Amino acid sequence: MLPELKEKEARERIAKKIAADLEDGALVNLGIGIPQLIPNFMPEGVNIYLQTENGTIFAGPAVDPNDLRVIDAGGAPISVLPGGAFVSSDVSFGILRGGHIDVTVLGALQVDAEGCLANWTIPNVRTPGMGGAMDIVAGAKKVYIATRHFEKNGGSKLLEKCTLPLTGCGVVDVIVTEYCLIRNINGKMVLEEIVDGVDLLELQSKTEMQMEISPNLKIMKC
Amino acid sequence: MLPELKEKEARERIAKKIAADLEDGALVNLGIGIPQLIPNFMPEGVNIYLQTENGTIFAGPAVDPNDLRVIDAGGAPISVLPGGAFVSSDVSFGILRGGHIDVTVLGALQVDAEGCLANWTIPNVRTPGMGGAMDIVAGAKKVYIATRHFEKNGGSKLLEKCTLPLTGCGVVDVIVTEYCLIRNINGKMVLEEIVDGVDLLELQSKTEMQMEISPNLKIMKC
Amino acid sequence: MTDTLDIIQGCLETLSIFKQIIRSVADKMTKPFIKPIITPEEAAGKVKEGTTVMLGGFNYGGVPYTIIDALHDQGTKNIRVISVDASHCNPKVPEPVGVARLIVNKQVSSMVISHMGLNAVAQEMFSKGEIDIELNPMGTLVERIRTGGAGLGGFLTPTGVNTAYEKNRQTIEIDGKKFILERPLRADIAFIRAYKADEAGNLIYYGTGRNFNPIMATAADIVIAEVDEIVPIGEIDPNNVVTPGIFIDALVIKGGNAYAART
Amino acid sequence: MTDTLDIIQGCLETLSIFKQIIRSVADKMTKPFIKPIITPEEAAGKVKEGTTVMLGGFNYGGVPYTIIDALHDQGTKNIRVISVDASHCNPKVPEPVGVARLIVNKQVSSMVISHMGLNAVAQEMFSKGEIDIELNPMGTLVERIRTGGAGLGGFLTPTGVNTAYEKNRQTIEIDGKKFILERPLRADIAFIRAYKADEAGNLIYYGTGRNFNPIMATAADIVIAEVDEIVPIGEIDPNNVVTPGIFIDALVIKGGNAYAART
Repeated sequence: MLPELKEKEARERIAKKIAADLEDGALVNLGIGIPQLIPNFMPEGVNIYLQTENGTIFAGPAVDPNDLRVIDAGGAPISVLPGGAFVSSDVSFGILRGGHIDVTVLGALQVDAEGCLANWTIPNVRTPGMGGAMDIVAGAKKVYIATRHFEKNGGSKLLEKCTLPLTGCGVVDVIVTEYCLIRNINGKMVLEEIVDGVDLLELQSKTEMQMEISPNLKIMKC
Repeated sequence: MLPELKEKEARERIAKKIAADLEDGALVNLGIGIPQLIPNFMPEGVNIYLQTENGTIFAGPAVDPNDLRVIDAGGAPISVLPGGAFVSSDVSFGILRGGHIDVTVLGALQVDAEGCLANWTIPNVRTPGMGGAMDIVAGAKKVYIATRHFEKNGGSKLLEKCTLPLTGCGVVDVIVTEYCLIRNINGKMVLEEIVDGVDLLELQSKTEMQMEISPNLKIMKC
Repeated sequence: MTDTLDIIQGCLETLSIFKQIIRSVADKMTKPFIKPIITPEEAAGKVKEGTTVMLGGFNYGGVPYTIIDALHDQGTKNIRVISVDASHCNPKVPEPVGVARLIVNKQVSSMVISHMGLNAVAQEMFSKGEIDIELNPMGTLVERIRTGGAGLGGFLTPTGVNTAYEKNRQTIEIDGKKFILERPLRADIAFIRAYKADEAGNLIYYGTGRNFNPIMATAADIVIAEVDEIVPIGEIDPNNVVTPGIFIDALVIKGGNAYAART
Repeated sequence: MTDTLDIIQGCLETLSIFKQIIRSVADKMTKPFIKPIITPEEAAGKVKEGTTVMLGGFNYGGVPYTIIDALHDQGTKNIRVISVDASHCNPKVPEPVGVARLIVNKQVSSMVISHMGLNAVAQEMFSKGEIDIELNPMGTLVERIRTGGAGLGGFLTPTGVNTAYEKNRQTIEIDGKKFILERPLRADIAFIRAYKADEAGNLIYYGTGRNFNPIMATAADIVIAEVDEIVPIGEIDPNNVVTPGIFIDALVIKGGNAYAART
């Protein structure tokens, strides 16, 4: 049996792993949910710079929780760090779509073997809308997916082919779940790291997405 | 014989006539040459506001002739008037092409009966380039042409059909020369005003462009 | 003699009508230099059934709350809205916020938006077919509005290619790369929100309240800005102006709405 | 034993190369937070034969004169230039100005520009076929550059429709209206000019020196800004920033060129 984790533990592990994988100095856009935990787990000496799609360049922690004049895309108060700036949405999406962002980290409903992502609607159930995600995956230099490995009902969120309407296709570079790290290498999904104590064969059998196993498969530190 | 005018006299007459024709409060873009004389001839109590395609909104006279930090499109020092602003070229041309300018006044090499204008190249002779003129005629709500009636060699600049490469087609609303004012009314060029002492038949015969004569043909005050 | 007088009379009447036409065109052409300061009710009063209205804002920020409140109280139905999102109306924020007030009040017949994840009522009305909602990727939405304001005919974007969003949209392949052809968006009226205006309508914004506001200011026949404060001409440096006053028809001072106060 | 050592040695070398590749990609990805201040010669040194260079400016205003002077002195040939105009070189201003220095010095093999009415030499070289010049309407040119920087595939414009400019360009008719389909423009390097920078590369502009500069800053792999002054972080209000520092690779302080001094 795969080791079971509490929701909080699983989410923090994913965030921590991605934090450890990011380049120092990267300009990063974070989606709602697990990605928002990443700043808490940045390793000592590694700095990332946050852009918010609603127009903050170099977002930082809130100063006054009542002040909504500077917020993130989710509506939470934030601040702009020294050296930052505010831009209008046309410029913000020029930045996102134009390849000026190094990394984006997004959540997923489904992600598949072709690097396609679905995260904006479950038809007839819930349609939050795509917001900025479609533009972001079309333009960011590197797209990380931060997601639980399985649905609540046990089904795999890592599929051979997404069944939900897509956000983008061929766009995913790295997938991090509570069990493993998968990298898109020349269009192939390669399992590069696995958590200590997770049985490789069991994980493979329960993951619908066909993964290649890296010849240098490593233990995922977390 | 049509009364002959000195260059300066002709140019000032054209500028003065257009100045008298402009609506109070209009936002105006002026081309190089005769159009630049217009601000000197605005009637008492009628204000126009000038936009320059290189990014000034509400341009005014220069303060320091040595200061090139605020210039017009021709490179001459100007100032920004109180209530004005500076914009980048993408915004400036959004303003021009997007119909946010009330009036533009441009010079012409040729203008024709279909409201087409040629003013950016004489192939193999001189090719200054179109600059902003093609965008401006595509977008301004009203296009005035300020031009001498004839070439130096006596040929008509008002043609049945332009022979030079066009700047835009079907875009000209009003033509003012030193002899007359012609208005584009539903696609027909109508002679509305003629200078006192100019023989109508002679002007018609020397003007290649076929003009309708307004039933209310008036004397052009100048 | 009577005939002649009649003809002259007729001429004068025609002339008068003609002058009125010229005048009304001219009124539409030139925006006033000094912007009238109007009440939120006067602003809302320009919206009739069937009017297309752009509303600035992104989540809580940069929303013309005071004008939206007046539009809510006015009760006009069948409004067509263009905005980034459907604002808040959900278990965590049960009292509808901003445009959500109009949606919950059933004043909105159609919307072009990008996100409604925080508005449970909008999602339910959408799934029941009670409201016509066109979802656009956010970058596509802002670019469509910019295109509408800048006199362009459309643009090509990689956003949404090879997804369900691509269906029913024209695609163009150039040099082996596929793009979606997107069309411009304009509105009859834009209600935007800014921080400060000068008397000539030049606007500056604060923080993330900028968002769609400067772009919407370019793409509607009538543009009204709700602002915190109106300062004398000269107080805003012409180099710092974000929205030039030439785009603005009138100004409204923000009122006491709790969200207006916090933004 | 020797074999094993060889294999390990080989592995280490491979690893080292691999690390260099990763590093060079990373260098390209992330721009430094604090921008290096380099000399005009170092900036010009990035231009090789065949490099495509965007040069900011419109007539006299907003031109990176100091970097252009260094590029002139460096003498690199076969430069491909994208700029608004060909600057001045005419009977009234016989000494070439700005980019005209490079043109007259025969360093420029091709240009995409909008206007060369004030450069008699460029016009003559053009008519003799000595230089490859593509003329674009100015609004089209700036929009092509913006499109290149914003990750779009093109745009539709009414500008130039039914003129000779339309020839050899794709047109698209939508709802009975014809548009020209224009494609994005990008460059290897953009040399722009701004008024002040802070140490993080945030830029503000002065007067009509803004023009194409903020747009070119988005559309080149390397962007270097010539500025009057570099101020500490915090001195430029984040609400007033026109070009965010994330677009900028390095800064150059303007030198003593007579036009640099007047702009």
